[in-house]
Order: sequence, then structure tokens, then C-alpha cells
Amino acid sequence: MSDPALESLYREVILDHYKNPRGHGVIEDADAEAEGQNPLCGDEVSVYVAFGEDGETIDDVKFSGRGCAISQAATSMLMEMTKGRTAQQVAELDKEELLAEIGVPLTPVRLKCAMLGLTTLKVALHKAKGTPLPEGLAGFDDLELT
Amino acid sequence: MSDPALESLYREVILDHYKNPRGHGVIEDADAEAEGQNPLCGDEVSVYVAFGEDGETIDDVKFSGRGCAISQAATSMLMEMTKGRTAQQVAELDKEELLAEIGVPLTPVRLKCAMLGLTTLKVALHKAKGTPLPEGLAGFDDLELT
Amino acid sequence: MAVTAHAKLDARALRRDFPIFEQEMHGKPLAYLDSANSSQKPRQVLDAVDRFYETSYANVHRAVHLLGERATSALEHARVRVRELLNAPDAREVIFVRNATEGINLVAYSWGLNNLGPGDAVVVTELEHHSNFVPWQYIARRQGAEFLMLTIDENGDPDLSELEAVARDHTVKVVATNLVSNSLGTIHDLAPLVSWAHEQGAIFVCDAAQAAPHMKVDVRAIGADFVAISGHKMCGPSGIGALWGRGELLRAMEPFLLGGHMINSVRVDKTTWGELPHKFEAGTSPIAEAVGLGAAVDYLEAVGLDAIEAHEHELAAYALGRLAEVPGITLYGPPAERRAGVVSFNLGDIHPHDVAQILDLQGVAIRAGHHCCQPLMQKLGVAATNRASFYLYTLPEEIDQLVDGLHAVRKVFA
Amino acid sequence: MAVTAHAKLDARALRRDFPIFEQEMHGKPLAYLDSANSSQKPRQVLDAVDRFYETSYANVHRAVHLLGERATSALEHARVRVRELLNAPDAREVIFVRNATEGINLVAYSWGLNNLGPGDAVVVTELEHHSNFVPWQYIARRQGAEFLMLTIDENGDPDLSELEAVARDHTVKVVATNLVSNSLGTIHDLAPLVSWAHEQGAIFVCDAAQAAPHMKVDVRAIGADFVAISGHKMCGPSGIGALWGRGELLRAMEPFLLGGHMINSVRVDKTTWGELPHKFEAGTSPIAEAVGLGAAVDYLEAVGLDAIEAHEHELAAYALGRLAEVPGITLYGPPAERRAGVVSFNLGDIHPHDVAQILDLQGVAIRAGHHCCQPLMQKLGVAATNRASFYLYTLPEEIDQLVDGLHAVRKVFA
Ligand SMILES: Cc1ncc(COP(=O)(O)O)c(C=O)c1O
Ligand SMILES: Cc1ncc(COP(=O)(O)O)c(C=O)c1O
Repeated sequence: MSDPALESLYREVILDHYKNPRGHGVIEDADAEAEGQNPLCGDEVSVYVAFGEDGETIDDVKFSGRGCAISQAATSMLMEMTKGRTAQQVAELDKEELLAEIGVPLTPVRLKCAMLGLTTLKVALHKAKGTPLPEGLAGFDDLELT
Repeated sequence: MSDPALESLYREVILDHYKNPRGHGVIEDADAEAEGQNPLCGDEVSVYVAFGEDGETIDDVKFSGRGCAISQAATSMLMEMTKGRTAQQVAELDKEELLAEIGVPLTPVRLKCAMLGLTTLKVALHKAKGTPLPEGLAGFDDLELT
Repeated sequence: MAVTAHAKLDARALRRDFPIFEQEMHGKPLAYLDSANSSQKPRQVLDAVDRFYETSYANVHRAVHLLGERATSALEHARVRVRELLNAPDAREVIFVRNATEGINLVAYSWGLNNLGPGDAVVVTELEHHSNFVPWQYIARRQGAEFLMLTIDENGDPDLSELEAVARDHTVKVVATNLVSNSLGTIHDLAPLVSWAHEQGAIFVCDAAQAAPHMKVDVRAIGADFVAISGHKMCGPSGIGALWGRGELLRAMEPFLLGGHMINSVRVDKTTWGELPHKFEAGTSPIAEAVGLGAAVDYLEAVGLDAIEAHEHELAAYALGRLAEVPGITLYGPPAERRAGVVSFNLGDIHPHDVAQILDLQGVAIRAGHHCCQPLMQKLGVAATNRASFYLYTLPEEIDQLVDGLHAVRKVFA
Repeated sequence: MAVTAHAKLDARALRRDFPIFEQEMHGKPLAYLDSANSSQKPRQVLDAVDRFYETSYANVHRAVHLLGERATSALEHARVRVRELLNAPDAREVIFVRNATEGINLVAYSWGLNNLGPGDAVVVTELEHHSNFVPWQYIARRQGAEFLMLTIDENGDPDLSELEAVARDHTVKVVATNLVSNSLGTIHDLAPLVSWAHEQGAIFVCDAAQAAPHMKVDVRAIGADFVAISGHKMCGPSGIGALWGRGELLRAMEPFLLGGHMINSVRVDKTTWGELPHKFEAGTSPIAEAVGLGAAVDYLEAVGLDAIEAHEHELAAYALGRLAEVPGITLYGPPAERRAGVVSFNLGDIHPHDVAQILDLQGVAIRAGHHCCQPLMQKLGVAATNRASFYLYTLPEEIDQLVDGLHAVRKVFA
């Protein structure tokens, strides 16, 4: 990898998360779950949440599905970021926080890839807890709920 | 009229036919009749034909309706040209013959004006005698038959 | 609709932006008085389109590569510019279509095929352009609904006293009218009709094709549910227009055109629709045309829509005054302060085709015909009228050229 | 479909006609391998459009003035050029639309809404673009008709052995397939399907969007009833396409979009339709876009469609050979001699988005995604593929650049 742009987009940590995704798997009898699709490439992701005893704090969160390095890495990072937070906190999680974690400049198309996990997680929490949907979704079905 | 283009388009004979149309009127109980419309300007013309004893020769032909100088003059000239011909002869009348009579260069839009009477007359003969429809019409409804 | 005099445009200077005026017609200066039919294009718009094709062209939305990104962001920027022009709440409610006609058909089909039925009524006015008349007539008939037409007075205003009877006898589901008439030039006050429509539970569809080029169109202020415009009438390229619709209505609607891009997922047993605006934009978009429309919005806003409106009112007033000098002329429509830059007239019983043709030979381009308003023509008792229409590049001396031309027409038919 | 070697084009020379190649991408030469998505535009087309706007622009058909005449004759000349390109019997059977998608929707709505009902079936293939799939699926469902999909083999050929059962169990009313596949590149022999369709009394709708840019499409030789093409894929502007249909079918059909220009006369109680092609062209046409398409036809015919087809076969053969060198690659579709300049592939389990992104950084523009062919993706068992596609300006070294790029992709994911 001698190309600096290439090096910056597919930096070590992205590839590491992609190759060794954290929280990859399924939670049986999850307290919250949702499935999201990226209509541009047909990628699908499912997110599963288990709450702690307070019924609010995320005790465990996992994802399954297929996707590109950016979407898989971003979702993997998201799993780490959100474990231990409350549903409400995650619903309010600003996408900039996740983007900072990803730490590479994204074009609009790849932004959709990066946001697929977060949007799907917020939809899962919305369905289980009635927490607010993300900006783009509020009113506008940025994501087909399946 | 000092403009030569103007003078050529609205030459004496056109204005004369427009102001004193030949064959203007209605034939009651006509043997053949049809109505045509120019969808560009909403103009309408009706043509009436009476055949002679042989049932083929045009004994009388008249037109009514409204239109621009070009369409009225052309139709008026047509009345003169076709009286005494047979239905078949008129069905075969080449539009160039009428255009030669009109004798002024016409743009495509104005050509539609000039041809309204001839097309309507051919439709009338077609309905009465089964003579062929004009080129453009054969199959393609260049004219709404009403 | 008062003339706001503070913003004044310099038509003579603007005119230099339009390459079409660099030539003569039949050896005469071109007086292009047919802008309500379609406007001419400034170099700025043509250049923006060329630059786009030369540096940034690719298909949109789908591509990961740089050209695809550039093209997508150019298209979406144009959408944002249209949203701003119309003061729409959200750019996703702006659907790119070919022209206002397609925008209205989109609503008529997509909303009408699923919401109209026997016992329902669609209400239009006698002053509608065929594009806001025939789609409703056709879809209403197909659905077994009623199609009703409000009559108008000589200013072009619909007779609101008919509304009570309409409401009593019908379930009104759609009210569709223009904001500015293309044949009489009337600028309508839509407020009473919009509230009446909403009291009936009907949607209000506003044909702003003739309004958007000439004045500020604010979809929130109008209170309409759908608003359609055409790019080619407002300095934009042909092949592009926009439909704005309320998000909640658009989201609830079935799509209209089906195909690539408008889907979420496709399976033989089940297909789901994409988000707004994509759900209504099947197939490859009119990409460069949208970019051109965005550049046209830039151009119009730089000139100022208030200034354009004021300029047109001035020209309309001047034209009505000068045309009244021509013996035998009949002028149609409202007083100058209530009209956009459109004047329809007849010259005795000389057919408009002849009037327009003789004017053309003198370099004056006007339109002659029914202006896609046959119901109005039936009302006026004529087959056709002449129409002179003005825009930001129109000069008073073009109106003088028209008046001189009309005198020449009279001489031919004297 | 044999390679005809006699006509050879000089891609390097032609390339200079395309301004897009005058720039670098990410500091690398641009290898634009996404022409099946949309083609780049030669200067000749851009200039023709500019010249039209600068000297001859006005609205068409309606105006008596000189600009209106010029614009109308330019539009109608473009129609004649499309007729000639497609060897259609009559220019009036050529309808200008926005794109192939709209052309197919026109048939699905206008013919389908009036001829499909319960017990009837529409048959497509598993290889259709969404634009020739979803309209039929939607209209069939709306009309209570069946929607059937023929399965394909790995070359993309539909399984004709299914036809007998289909004919036994259904009244087939529509058969709709592509002539060239945009994802596998397969050039189909449509003859058996066309005759079968006609034996069933069905109409045959041919999606030639991907064929027309690349080879001679002859509507009479195909024997189809409707053929749809898109201008933007064949060196023309965006915002324009054409539908050819048999005159007797078009004449018998109800119109699709309603509004200005497509009428004969409009009254509140009765409206009648205009002649062909006007009946299907409501509202202001994509005028300059049609002119641009006409110029694109001139350009393509000057190069020679046989030469373009031969060039693409050569590139496809070269690409299939070179790509096979890349470890872990899966290539989809038929052998080179049966395909247009389209190669779809996957690189191990590296996601196409990542492949395309890394290629882009090396100046190579390909498409990654489902190519609007989700049914095919389901068949292939993947969400997406990479697709490199070629055109008359494509050079073999661009394919080398692609192959080098793929090696770099593999290194990133090693
Ligand atoms: C085979 C095929 N059919 C239809 C289409 C749709 O073309 P458009 O988006 O121009 O309507 C395409 C292009 O994407 C295609 O490749
Ligand atoms: C008031 C009005 N509505 C609708 C239209 C239709 O516009 P378009 O032909 O661009 O669809 C026009 C223009 O002709 C118009 O003036």
C-alpha cells in the first residue's frame, strides 16, 4: 500500500475490525432487533440487543450480515461503543461520534455503508423502547424496515 | 407591403381567395362530407360533396368553417380544382398540385393549414366511396375523424 | 400583488447573457415575445451544463467512483437549489421530472389511481392549461369519479360562488388550479380555494409552471399539497421540471414510474420501494438537465425574482397601453397590476396564424393558437388568440416593434 | 454473433473527442470502465446542443415563428435519425421519452392497464434490469395478472424448456426481455422467444437500452412490438430516450401522459387524442436532448456500429483473458464472442464496494453493486458484483490498469 489516499481509507484499524469484527453473531431471544438494507449494493445487516436488569442499559449487542469493509468495520466499532450505554443514549448518539471513531474521510455513498449499522441499531431500539429514530428517518423512511 | 417575403406569402391571389372564398357554403344532403380540425390552432373545416349522375364525378363541392388566410385560400382553390373530377381522381390528387396552385413557400406549420381542406375532402370521399386515404393518414390518423 | 419597485433589473445588460439575441431574424432584430411558451437560455446555464459534462459526468447515486460522486453531488445540489427556490421544507420532497406536465401526471396517476373512485370529484377551472386539465379528466373518468370545471370571469378568476353547490353535491378529493395563467396572465390569489379544498379534505395541486419563472413561488405560503414547475420556462434546459409534494403524502403514495433506482429490494415475489425522492425517480435521471436547472435558479436569484416580477408588470402595463392604440384590437385578461408578462389579443377577425406569421417576417416572435387552453378559447368564443409574453430580457422597444408589426398586419388585410 | 473484423475503429483517436479524458483522477489517468452505466459524451454532441440553444431554440410544434420552425425541424430531424438507426418503418412510431425506463413504463401502463386482467400472464426473465422487471410486476399485480420469470443458465440464456408449461397454464399477454444484458453482457438471440410470444398472441417488448449503444439494433429484424432505448448510454445527453412501437398497436392504445400537445381537441365533456407520435408526448418535449441524441446517432454511425461491436468483442476477449490471471477472481457470463463489452466479476470475498473504491483511487472507474439486477444477484448467490464495461473510446491499457488495480486490492486485503 503505497498510495496515501488508499492507506488513509483502508487504515489498519478498519481492516482489523473488518477481519476480526467485534460483536459478530446473533443473540437468541434478543430484547431488540432489526434488519437494515443498503439498496445501493443489496447489503444487509441485522442487529440484536440484550438489555441489562434495568431494561435500559445495553448488556450485549451483536450483528450479523454481509457488507463491505467500511460497513462491517463501522458496525464492529459501533458494537464496542454502545455496549454499556442506555437505549436513550444510543438513540441520541451523534453520527459524528461514530465517524470520528472510523476516522477516515468518506464519500456520500460510503457514508451510507458506514451508517447502516447505526441506523439499524437505532431502529431496533425504537421498535423495542420507542426511542427516537435518527434524523433522516424521522418521517422519511431512509431505511426500509423489514 | 414593402417586405418581399411578406409580399410573396400573402400575394394577391391568396388574399383574394381568402376574402372571396369560392365554394364557401354548405350542401344540404351532401353525398359525402367530413369535418377536419387543426389541433394547433383549433381551426375546423367541413367539406361537402355532391356527385353527378354517374355517382363518381364531383358535381358540386363546398366548405364551411374557420381558419387562417392560408387554409381558407387553399381550400377555396381546392374547390375550384376538384369540381368536375371523379372521386378517384381527387383521392389521387397529389398535394404538390395544390401547393403549386397556392404558389407560395410554406413552413411545416403553415403546410398543415394549407392541407386541412384537401385532407378533409379525401376523408369525405373515403367515407362515401372507399377511395384511398392520403399518405399520412393511411393507417396513421393524421386527422381526427369526427 | 403590488409592484415592488425597489429592485430594478437592467434588461439591456441581462440580454447580453443570451446568445440567441446575437442574430437577426429575416434581417430584422429579434423581438422574442414568446417566453411564456419557453424562455431563452443564458450562457451561464449552457456553460454550467457543458462544464458538468466535461468534468463530472457519470451516472448518479450508484457509483463509488469519483465521477459518480461528483455527478451525484451536482444533482443533489440542484435539488437543494430548487427546494430553496420554492421554500420547500425538505429537499427530499423535490422530485425531478421532465416538465410540469409529468409532475401533474405523477400526482394524477399515483395519487388518483389509488384514491379516486365513484362519488368522488376532481375540480379544476376553465382557465387551466391542458396539462392541468386532461390528466385529471382522464384519471377521473378511468376511476369513475366526477370531473368538474369552475367557470371564470373576464379577469380569469374562478367563480367561487359555485363552490357551495359543488361541496353539497360531491365528495371533492382534488382541487387543481394554476397560480399564473399562461393565456390571460392572471396572477391568482389561491388562498380561498386552498382553504376550501382542505375543508373538503381534498388535496390541492398547484400548477406553477407559469408562475415560477416570474415571481417568488413559496409552497408553504401557498399551502398547496403539490406544486409543479418546468425548467425550460425559467432559463433552464428543456427536459427538466420539478414536482414538490408534502412528504407525508409522497411517502404514503404508491410510486408512479417503476424501474431502476426507485426500489429498496426486488424479488420476484415482492418488491419494496426506496426512500424519497428516489421512489419517484425511476431510471437514469435527467442529470445534466437538473444541473442546468440549478444554474438557472442561481441566475434567477442573482437577478432577483422581485425585480423580474416588477419588470414584467411594467412591460405588461406598457404593452396594454400601446396595444390599445391599434384599431380593431381585442385585449383579454385582467389589468396590468394583476398580470404577469403575458398579453393575449385578437386583431379584428384576422386569424392569429396570419398575424403571427406576418409579425415573424418583421422579426417579432409571438405565439398564435389556443395556448393549450381550449376550454378558455370556448369561453372566449374564439378558436385561437395571439399572445405576446415577456421575460427578464424583454425591452420596451420590442413591444414597439410588435405594435408597428400589427399595423403592418392590418395593411395586408386592409 | 460473429466478430466482423472489416470495420475497425481507432479508439485512441476517438478518445480525443471526449473532453472528460482531459483530466486525471486522483492524479492517475482516467480509466472509465463504467460505460454500461452511462457513456461519456463527445464534443460533437455537446456542440450540437449548444449550437441549437444559441441559434434555434424555442418551443416546438406550436409556434409559427422562425425559431419555432427551426426547433421543430431539429426535433423532427432527430426523430428521423432514431428511426433510421433502428430501421423502424415510420418516424411517427418513434416516441421520445426520458429514458428506456419511461419507455417501458409507457407500454406497461398504456397497454397493460387496458389489456391485462386476471388469468393473463406477463413473462420476463431472471436476467432483466429492474426497469424491465418492476413495471411489469407492478402493473400485473394491479391488474390481477400473473407475473412469471424464466430462469436463466450461467450464460444468461433463458430456459426455453419452461415455455411449454407456461403456455399450458397461462394466457401469455406480454413477453419482455433485454437484447443485451447489462450485467452479464450476454447478447441474446431473441428469435425463439419472439416467435413463441407471437404464437401466444402476446406482445414482445424488447429492452434494448444496453444493445443500442453497442450494435446495430434493427426493430424489423428483431420482430419485437416495442423497443426501448436510452440516449445517455450511447453518447447522447441525459434526459432523453426513445420508444419504438408498432404503429397499429400505438394507434390502438390509450395515451399515457396527458396534457399539452398530445390532444386533438379538449372539451370538458370530451377530449380526443392527437396523432402519432404526439399522442404519447405530453407537455414540452426534451427538445435539446432529442437534438443531442440525433447528433449522437450521427456520431455512432460515422464510427460505425459494426466497428463498435467488433471493438467491444475484442476488448471483452482481452479483458476475460487478463482478468483470469488475477488469483481468486470469479468471472460471470458467456464467452467473449457472445458478449458486449461488459465483464462482471467478484474478487474472492472482497466486497465490490471495497474493490471499486480502491480501484477508483487508482483512476479506474468501475461499477459495484447489483446493477439493478437483484433477481440475477439472488441467482448468483451474491449481494453484488464488480462490473467493468467498455465503449468505443476504451483502450486495452485501461484493462491493464484495471488488472494492476485488482492486484493492489488483493494486497490491501491480504
Ligand atoms: C438492460 C438495461 N435496461 C434498462 C436500463 C435502464 O436505462 P435507464 O436508466 O436509462 O432508463 C438499463 C440501464 O441502466 C439497462 O442496462
Ligand atoms: C400554466 C401552464 N401549465 C402547464 C404547462 C405545461 O408545461 P410543460 O409543457 O413544460 O409541461 C404550461 C406551459 O406550457 C403552462 O403555461
